[in-house]
Amino acid sequence: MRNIIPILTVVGLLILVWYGAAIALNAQWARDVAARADKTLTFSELVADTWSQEKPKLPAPHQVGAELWETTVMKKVTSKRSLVYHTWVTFSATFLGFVMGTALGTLLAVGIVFNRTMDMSVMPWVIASQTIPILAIAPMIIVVLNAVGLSGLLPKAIISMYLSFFPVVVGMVKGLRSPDQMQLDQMRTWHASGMQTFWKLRLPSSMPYFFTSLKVGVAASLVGAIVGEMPTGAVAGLGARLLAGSYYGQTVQIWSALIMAAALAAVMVGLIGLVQRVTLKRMGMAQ
Amino acid sequence: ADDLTLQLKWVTQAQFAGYYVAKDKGFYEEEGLDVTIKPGGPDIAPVQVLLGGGADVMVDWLPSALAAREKGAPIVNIAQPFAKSGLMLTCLKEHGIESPEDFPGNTLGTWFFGNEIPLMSWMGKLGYATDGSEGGVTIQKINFNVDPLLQKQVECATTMTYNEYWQVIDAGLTPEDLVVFKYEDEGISTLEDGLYTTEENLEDPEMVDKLARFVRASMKGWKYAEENVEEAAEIVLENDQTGAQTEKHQTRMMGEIAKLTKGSDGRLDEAAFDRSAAITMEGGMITKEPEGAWTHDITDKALQ
Amino acid sequence: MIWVLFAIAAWLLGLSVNIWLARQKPSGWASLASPIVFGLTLIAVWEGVVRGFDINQVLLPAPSVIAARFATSLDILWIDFVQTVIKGALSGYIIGCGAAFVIALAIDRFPFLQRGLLPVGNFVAALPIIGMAPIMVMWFGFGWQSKAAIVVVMVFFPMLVNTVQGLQASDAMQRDLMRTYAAGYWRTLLKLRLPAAMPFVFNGLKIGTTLALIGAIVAEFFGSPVLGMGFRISTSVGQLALDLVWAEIVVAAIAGSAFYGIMALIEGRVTFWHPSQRT
Amino acid sequence: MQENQSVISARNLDLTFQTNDGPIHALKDVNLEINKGDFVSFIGPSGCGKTTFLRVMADLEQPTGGEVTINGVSPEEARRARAYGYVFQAAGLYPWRTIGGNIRLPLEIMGIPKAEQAERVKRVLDLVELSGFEKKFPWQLSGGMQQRASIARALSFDADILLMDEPFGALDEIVRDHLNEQLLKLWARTEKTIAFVTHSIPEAVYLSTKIVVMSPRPGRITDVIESPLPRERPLEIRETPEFLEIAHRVREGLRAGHGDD
Amino acid sequence: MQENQSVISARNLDLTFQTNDGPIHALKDVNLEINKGDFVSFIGPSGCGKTTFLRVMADLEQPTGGEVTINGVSPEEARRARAYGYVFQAAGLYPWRTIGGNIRLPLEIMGIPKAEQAERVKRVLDLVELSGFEKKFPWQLSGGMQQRASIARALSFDADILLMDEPFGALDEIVRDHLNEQLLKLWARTEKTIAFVTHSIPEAVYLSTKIVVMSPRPGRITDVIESPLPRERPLEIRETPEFLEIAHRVREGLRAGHGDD
Ligand SMILES: Nc1ncnc2c1ncn2[C@@H]1O[C@H](COP(=O)(O)OP(=O)(O)OP(=O)(O)O)[C@@H](O)[C@H]1O
Ligand SMILES: Nc1ncnc2c1ncn2[C@@H]1O[C@H](COP(=O)(O)OP(=O)(O)OP(=O)(O)O)[C@@H](O)[C@H]1O
Ligand SMILES: Cc1ncc(C[n+]2csc(CCO)c2C)c(N)n1
Ligand SMILES: [Mg+2]
Ligand SMILES: [Mg+2]
Repeated sequence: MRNIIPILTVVGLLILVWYGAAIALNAQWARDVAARADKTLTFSELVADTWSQEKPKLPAPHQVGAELWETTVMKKVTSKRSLVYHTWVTFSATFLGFVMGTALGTLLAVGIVFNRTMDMSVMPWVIASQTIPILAIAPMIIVVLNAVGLSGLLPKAIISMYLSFFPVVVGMVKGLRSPDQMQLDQMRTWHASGMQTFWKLRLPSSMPYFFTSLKVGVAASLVGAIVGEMPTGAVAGLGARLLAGSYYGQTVQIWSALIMAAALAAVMVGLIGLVQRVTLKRMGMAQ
Repeated sequence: ADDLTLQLKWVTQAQFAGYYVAKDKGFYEEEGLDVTIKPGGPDIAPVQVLLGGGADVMVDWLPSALAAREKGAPIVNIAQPFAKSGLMLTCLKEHGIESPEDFPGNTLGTWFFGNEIPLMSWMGKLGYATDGSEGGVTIQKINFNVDPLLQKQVECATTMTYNEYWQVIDAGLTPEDLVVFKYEDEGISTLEDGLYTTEENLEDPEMVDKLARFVRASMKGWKYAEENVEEAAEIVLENDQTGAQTEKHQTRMMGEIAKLTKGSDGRLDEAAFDRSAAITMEGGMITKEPEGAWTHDITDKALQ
Repeated sequence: MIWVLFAIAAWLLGLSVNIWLARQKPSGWASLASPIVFGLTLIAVWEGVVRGFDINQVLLPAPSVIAARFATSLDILWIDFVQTVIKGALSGYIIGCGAAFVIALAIDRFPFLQRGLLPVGNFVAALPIIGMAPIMVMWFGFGWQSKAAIVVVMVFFPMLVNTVQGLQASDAMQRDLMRTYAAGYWRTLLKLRLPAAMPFVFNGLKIGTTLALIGAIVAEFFGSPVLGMGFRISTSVGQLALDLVWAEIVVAAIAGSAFYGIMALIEGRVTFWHPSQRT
Repeated sequence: MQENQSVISARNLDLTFQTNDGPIHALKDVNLEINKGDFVSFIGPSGCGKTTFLRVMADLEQPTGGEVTINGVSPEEARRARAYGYVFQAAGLYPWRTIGGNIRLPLEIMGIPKAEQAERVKRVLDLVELSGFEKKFPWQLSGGMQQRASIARALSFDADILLMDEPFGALDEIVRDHLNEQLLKLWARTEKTIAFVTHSIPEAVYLSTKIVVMSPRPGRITDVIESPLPRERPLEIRETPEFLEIAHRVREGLRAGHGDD
Repeated sequence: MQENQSVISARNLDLTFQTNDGPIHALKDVNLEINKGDFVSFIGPSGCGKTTFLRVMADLEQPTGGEVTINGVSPEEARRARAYGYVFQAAGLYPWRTIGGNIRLPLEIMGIPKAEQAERVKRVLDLVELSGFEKKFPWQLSGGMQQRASIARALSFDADILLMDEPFGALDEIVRDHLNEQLLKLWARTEKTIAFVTHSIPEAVYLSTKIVVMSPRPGRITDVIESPLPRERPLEIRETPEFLEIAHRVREGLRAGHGDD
């Protein structure tokens, strides 16, 4: 709870900057409107206007706040107009994709650490796969999956997995290789099998890397889920809200979806941080 | 009932009201069809969905359909519910643009994905270069919204009569602040929102029968929507899963859409097709005159 | 059918060559050959499948078609590469990683920020690119600057998290030693904590390379001048010129791998002492 | 007990490390026979290759020349057969496991039943006088306690060969004497073969049946001293003239090795 | 030289560690005066709190009771004034630096000019007999060599107080004798004050002016033995009756401490 004051301070500062930026970015429009009506604005009128436009370049915090209130608290959570509903849709895909991505990433890392063939031949292609712009092939993935009868949550989760497995691979390869020579030598003297070395030595030593990867991975998952919502017709989810908002120039709506997505990410990253602290503490690695 | 999937070209909105009305009012059911409507979006190429087996019929614009056909996608127009084009170029009056003569030196924003073609051929006709050189115009790719126009990143922007134009108005500008050039009026319009299927489907008599029933029911939906603008908008709204559309906007859009579908019974107008194909070719999007890109078989059957 | 058999044969051949390669003594030669063999295998299988199952090229063009297109479009590919990779991705990568590094140091230095900024950092840095892109275009215009801005946001978080974690990676005795020298914060940072953090920092830098590239390309989908890899990809998808799309993807893959490879090389130089580099 | 059955045998052993600034010749032309039931101490100046030699026997280092056999087979096969227990020069406990957990580790790996594990952990903890610290983490122990924990770990599974690299270096005389006695008892009772690195001449003489003196750069064996002391050795034996005589000889050997340098 | 000037003084020192399964009382009611120029050895069973006591003096651990002053000021201020050099029980070399680089580390931190750095590194490497290994990395050295490198590191900057935690534990007798002599010379020449943890009774007696015997759980001082030996000490002094007499007393003190257990 001692975190509250620092967080509030930082958030307070951010909001202040935000209000300032809103004036700067929205002033042009306010002046144009006034000019068309043959008026000139005093400074206070200008400020009032920049904080209350219907389609501002940057909506003021209270506008976003009001929209968030409107679309979360004031709507039934099952309603399509409820942001809670859309957040849930995105979260399901994110979570599934994250779980699959973590599993795939860990498996690949294990393969790479234990098998020289995989280390030498697969890693470069894993990297190359990540440079393929996901938005470009997402539609093809969806089409292909559709053709084999997969639709709904899974295609989105797969795209989300595609983005999240990479940080896990990179982090885990390093983590699984972090035991030092003596620790490995001990395992050798006991003639531990590969599996035992993995479970009893490599995996525990990789924990700091593992959790760091998870944090990055879950954020990537969310991006993936949102990207994945577009070629599936962008019918529901935060991505769909973002897109729809963008088609109709609803900046307030875009920002509230953005804030919601960021909050979702922050909560997930925070949860992983919590698990990390508890786990490392129980492992005696943090004091 | 027979299953059939329709892939739209864009997100759920009144632009596709006919199909939603036909579904909600049970017109498809009456024809013994169970129709699934898949919304589109900026990253969906309906042709890929169609060829990939994700849909049986799709909505597409003629230039992009012709281009796809030339690229080796065997797709065929089976019906044309839209008789007129809703494309136009909207400029802010304050930039001093009153007629096409005033274009040079300005930046014109357009959507790409094939939507730039009519604009390019128009500029070609006017004799303007499009690379921003002296005496020509600059073409800027913009997204599917009107922000660049409002924020003066471009002087003119592509809009649809039924959608983006009204967003400009909603943003607080009045029609007097704007100058619009309708493609229909400039003689450069191409056919929009037609129904397409694959050649393979057309070889299967059972499928042909299904499609005919589909087109018949869809046109019934369209005509119902034209008559009952408010109810149609309501139905669209109910089918929008993003929850982002507003009643006001959809009702207004339905009104505008009705103007475009009014002249059509679903049958493709050959003259309009030829004109569209010619413009598409001038724009360089296709190189040969298209052959077999449309058929009246389905509409003939449907309209019996 | 012949092509399908060809695909199966290519796969078996590639697999056995690679297993053989892996059994050889490690050398620069083998570690280069093996991904190439893997890639060639993949390409051969792809060619065989596309031809064997007669897949429409509007859905998936064959590698031979893509290669042909690549060869004839070098000029376009080059200007797109410069626009997207050099101007957009690289500048954003440098700014983003740099900013994350500095902020990680600040977070590490001041416990107040650690408690205040880190949670907020988690929050801001996870902003989805699709939401950010249109806004950045609105703020920074259609040019590469808005792309760089997106890349900054994309690479920021992995770099931040890794650096913060890395700065905690030195062990207690190593820190005690510094205390006995009465080394101040900065000296401890420079001589102990930064070197010890490097394995983590390079994880962040490596993950950032591919993110920067994806970011720059995808950002162009949301507004760009009429050039750039993202622009080309999105317009070509619209025109169903999938061969050009894949040619661009090939460029992206090569650029990304090279970028990653360079970082991995530097990593090897800097963290030679880490157990992961010594096996 | 069958005497003179060779357990460890090294022939013309050679080992060179390649480093960034040139090769280091760590072992040169090393020949040695260790028989079943022998207690062999290795003694020699710091850096002479004692650890390296032990590591070669344990299949942790590959010789660049010559040959080693353990129980008649290669070190690798011996390792796979879990023929030996190894005490490293540094404790090397896993920080995420308690002391008990660390000692249990090889038992888990070798698939010993849970109940027996607990029983063995208790026994070896008693042996090294660490009962009561089972639940502590390594960083909560003093240096000497960590070293004892690592000895306990190597003793917990009953290998026939023990390879011990300066196991008692960080212990005070009393604990050291106690552990020396315990080790001799264990050795006498179980007929293990023990290879033992130490820097303490009295310790080497007190424990061993054979003392191997090494000299550095390149590391080689300069003297092998067979101890005439009886197998039964009370602590007082350290004051006998035979004992002092052997100690003297070892010291001379060491000094000679140093002189070379 | 001004005798009897107190350099380190501990009064009623108490230290309890809180651990997951209850507190450990590591130091209890410890009182000690160390004067300028003293060479004080700490000896006691493993786990009795020697390291902990040294760490308190070095401001690496906070006592839970009592007080320590170094040169009249708090350990923290002394640390900030770089009043002491510390040799840890484990070598703790930084893996990303060569041996030379590790020794140079404190010199860099203390802002000593480049040229002098090189000269000092050379000198201390010679002192610990590691010349020629300057460019090697820690993992390329034997255990004893690493320990010597860490001693060299603590000697490289000329602190007036040396805190040394079992610095010679992993060294053979010959090197140990050599380093003992070197350390005595250095001490005589520079009048440093040295606190020295060891397990070797002869080493403690040979080096010290004062021997502190500790006993464990809770760690406390059971005996402080002032050595009557002259400051000038040839190695042969270890055979004199005075020497053996002191050694005997230390051994008795140790044994008593163990008995408590
Ligand atoms: N991994 C390595 N790479 C390079 N050189 C090494 C390596 N390990 C050991 N050496 C070198 O080999 C020689 C012998 O080392 P070893 O560890 O066997 O000595 P030791 O006899 O055990 O010494 P100590 O008593 O100090 O532990 C040393 O000179 C050391 O520098
Ligand atoms: N960080 C810690 N947390 C908890 N307990 C500790 C910690 N450090 C030391 N101890 C405990 O304090 C006691 C004294 O430890 P210390 O390291 O001072 O012993 P020592 O006299 O140096 O022993 P040795 O000769 O074995 O190095 C031990 O019982 C040890 O378990
Ligand atoms: C792939 C693709 N996406 C969008 C459009 C253009 N478009 C068709 S309808 C519509 C909505 C207007 O409100 C828009 C933008 C296109 N032609 N091709
Ligand atoms: Mg050794
Ligand atoms: Mg200690």
